[in-house]
Amino acid sequence: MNEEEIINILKEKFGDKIVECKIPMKRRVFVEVSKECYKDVVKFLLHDLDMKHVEAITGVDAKDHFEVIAHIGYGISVSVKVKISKDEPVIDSICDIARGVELYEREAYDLLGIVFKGNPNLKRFILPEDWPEGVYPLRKDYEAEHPKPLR
Amino acid sequence: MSFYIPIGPQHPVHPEPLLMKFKVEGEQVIDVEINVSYTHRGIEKGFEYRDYMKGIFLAERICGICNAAHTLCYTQNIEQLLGKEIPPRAKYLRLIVEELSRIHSHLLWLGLAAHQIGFETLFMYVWRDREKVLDLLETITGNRVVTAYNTIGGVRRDITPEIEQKIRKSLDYLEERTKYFKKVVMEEPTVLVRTQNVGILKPREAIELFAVGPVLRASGIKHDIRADDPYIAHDEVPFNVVTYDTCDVYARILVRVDEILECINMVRYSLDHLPSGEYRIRMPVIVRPPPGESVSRVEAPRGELLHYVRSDGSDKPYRYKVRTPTLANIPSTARMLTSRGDYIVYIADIPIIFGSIDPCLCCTGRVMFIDIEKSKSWVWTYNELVRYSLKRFERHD
Amino acid sequence: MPRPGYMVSEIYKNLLKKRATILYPFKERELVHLPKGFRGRIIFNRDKCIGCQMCFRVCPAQAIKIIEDEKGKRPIFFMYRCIYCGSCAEYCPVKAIELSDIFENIAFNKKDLLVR
Amino acid sequence: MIEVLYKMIEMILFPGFAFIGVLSLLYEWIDRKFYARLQNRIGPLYAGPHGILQPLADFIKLLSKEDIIPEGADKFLFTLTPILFFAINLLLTLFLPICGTTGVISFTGDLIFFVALLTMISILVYTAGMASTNRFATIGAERAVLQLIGYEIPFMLSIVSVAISSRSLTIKNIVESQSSIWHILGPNFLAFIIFAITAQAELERIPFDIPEAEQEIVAGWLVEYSGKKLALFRLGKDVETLLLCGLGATLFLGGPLGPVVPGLEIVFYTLYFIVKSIIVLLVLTTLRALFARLRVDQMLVLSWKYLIPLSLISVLIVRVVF
Repeated sequence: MNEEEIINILKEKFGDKIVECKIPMKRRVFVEVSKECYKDVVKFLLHDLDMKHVEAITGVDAKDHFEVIAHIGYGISVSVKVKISKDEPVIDSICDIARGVELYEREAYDLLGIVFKGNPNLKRFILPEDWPEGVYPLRKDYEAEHPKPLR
Repeated sequence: MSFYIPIGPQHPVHPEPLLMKFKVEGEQVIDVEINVSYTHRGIEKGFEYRDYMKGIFLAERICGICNAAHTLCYTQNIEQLLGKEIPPRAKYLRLIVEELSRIHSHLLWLGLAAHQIGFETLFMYVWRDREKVLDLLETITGNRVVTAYNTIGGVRRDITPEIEQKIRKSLDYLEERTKYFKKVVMEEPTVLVRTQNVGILKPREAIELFAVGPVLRASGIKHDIRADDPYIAHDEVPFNVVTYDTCDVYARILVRVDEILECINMVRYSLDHLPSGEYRIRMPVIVRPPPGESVSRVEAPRGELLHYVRSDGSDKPYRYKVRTPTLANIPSTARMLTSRGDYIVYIADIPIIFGSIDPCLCCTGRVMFIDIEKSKSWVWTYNELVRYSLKRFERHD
Repeated sequence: MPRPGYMVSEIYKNLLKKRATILYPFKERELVHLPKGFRGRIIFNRDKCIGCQMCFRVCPAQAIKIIEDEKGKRPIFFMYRCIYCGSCAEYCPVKAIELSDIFENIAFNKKDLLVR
Repeated sequence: MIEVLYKMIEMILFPGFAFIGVLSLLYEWIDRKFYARLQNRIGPLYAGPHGILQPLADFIKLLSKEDIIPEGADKFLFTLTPILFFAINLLLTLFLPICGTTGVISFTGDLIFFVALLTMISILVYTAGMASTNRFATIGAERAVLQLIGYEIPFMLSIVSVAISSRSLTIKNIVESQSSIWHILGPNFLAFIIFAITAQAELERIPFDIPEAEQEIVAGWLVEYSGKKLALFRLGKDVETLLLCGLGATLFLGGPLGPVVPGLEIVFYTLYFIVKSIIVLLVLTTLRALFARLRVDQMLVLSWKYLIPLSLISVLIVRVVF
């Protein structure tokens, strides 16, 4: 089951919903998917292609939109990327098909403010309790004071 | 009647900053709630302020014990972005330091596990013999734990023949001692009775909750990044993936002890087949990789470590994500700590079960530069913290 | 077959062995393991330095400050901020910086931790 | 009148409280030093020559520390328990024959009184835990009682088998009956092993320090005590160690008996007593260095499935032989 086969199977299963996919190096596949079929692609990869393991969920604040990347797979790592608009950052969570992912989604929610619809307890996970609401440190507009050296 | 016990941030055996609230009925643990938000250092935001070369030293300080794995993952990530290939000798040198720091991390954990079940003598012996590995790391890289050995484009120092002799001598001593510790763990009844069928994690649960590393391999699943997705020189250096299938703390101890023996053989093999040639390729001080993204994975002592970087062509990474193995093991810890049906968890088992995933909480937390004064519950910014420390320091001298 | 008290022979053998702890701060200072390439306190050689500020640019912890003195620009090192990574020694083109094996960098006064 | 005065001096000074106090601190030092040497470390070193004053230093440090009573605690019981704990231990040491075949107090059947008070000490541990209304303390107290059920019966049976083999329940006769051969060499060797294991449980040391398991429940029933109360508890535990080592020496190794220069009986008897109880102490320290801590339920299984049958067998053997 090498990289090209995965891409071919995905292409013919989901057709035009696969926006773009490339193989940067051995055993790495980057797939960009539209927002609707994000959950089906992950479900397809996890169960039908028997990849069984979601390693991490990364949230990225790319200036005009957010991106959610799910890294899946034991040997070959497939990264499924989805673009979400900035003013309405909601995406349906994959907690019901992959139970261990709850903490990764809570972390993305906590630091970037991406709401995962369907996550059982989407509340504060990493930031301290008395951290002000609505302030998301990993967003590009959040300017942290750069540490000035002690003199 | 049931009440709550806090195994809190300050606890004699877990110097880890996390709070575990246990709902307890008599001696049995009913439910657990894990709260990890105590030392969040804002490392991911920190990466965005540092250029690539300085990022190595931040990546190294993510975790105090397994920092060789973090620097390896970081430098490998940037090299994938740049598309550069490091010389074969550098690959082997990186592998040697990575495996030595794995031995050091597993021995540290073995001593700690003995301490958690109250076996002080084994704790003292294991930590005395661990000094040999630390002295080795100090001879090769210049510092006992914070090795700072990998850099973008190779490694910073070479192994001279007399260092090689020292390595071989210490490895023989370590092998003999590790074999003895393994016999102690398998023969001593008090250790057996405290670790067998304690903290059960079935294979199906381990896969479903995405456990990683020795926890996964102790439940009988044969998955190791060094074998499935070989990086640096792991495809040339032969080793076998250690798995046990009794799915409990005893299996985790044996997996880690066998892995130490595997590491010793790997270091010996790579010392014999060390290719000649230079150990580093010339890199500019300010590295500007082309825009793009890359994922690099390394088998850290605690499990599978994933770094994701996205660069936008400037000298600072646009986004840098670190997913540490302990974060992946927390859901399975919660599952192991709650008693269901005939599988009962006692209060006495909490330290050893939680300890069996080899938690390294300093990897898991990452917060802004803001010091929260808990008692007065007002927020200081970094500058106020600096001014406060300056004031106090002036008064001192 | 598990044998209770498996470690009896080991602990009594240890009774006769030399103790593992070193009485570090007061008596046995020479037993501390300090290899050749140890990264400790910085030693700066003023006349070799050409004032290229490469160390200032490379230091990850910003522990180096460039000041003017009669011969030109030169760095001063704040040992209480330094993380002993050795980048400055590595990237210095004229090898004017070198890390010694002094690791006791504690002082009551910040001034003593300033390497001129 | 002189008789009473002489008894007072005996009780206060020589084989009594002052001597016992110093000796128990010395025993704690020997225990910690030997335990450290077994683990290839040094142990206490800086307080006095080779750290011999370290236990005394700890005691004085605790005396100077602040003494907090938690506000939810039952004040009367909270302050009474340490005093009772220390007093009973000291009282029991008067029974040990140190400078002669009889202790300061001795009457026929004093072994039963001795053992009854020993159980009293374990009850005090429970009240100490319950008096301080801390969660960890309550768990520690529960564990103390569970452990008490576990080791009490084999402890009694091992003492009974010694009493049977010397056909009397007074310590004086037991010591005299051992003038020919020590009990440990005879059929009572099995009883000595059980005595050592259960003494380890009574003193709450490593394989059985479940009530104050530092890793699990911080300090168990001792968690709320500080300052003078904790100092009393610590010293009480040291005296209890001396007590059980002395008891072991008296019952199994023939107490103070041994070849004696006619003039200086007292000095030789005391020396023999000290040497023999230190031997028992070293056995207990080796036990402490050998094992990992058991869980409470495992400890009960160990005692009900193995120790009690063994002690019954030992009583049977002794009954058949004598």
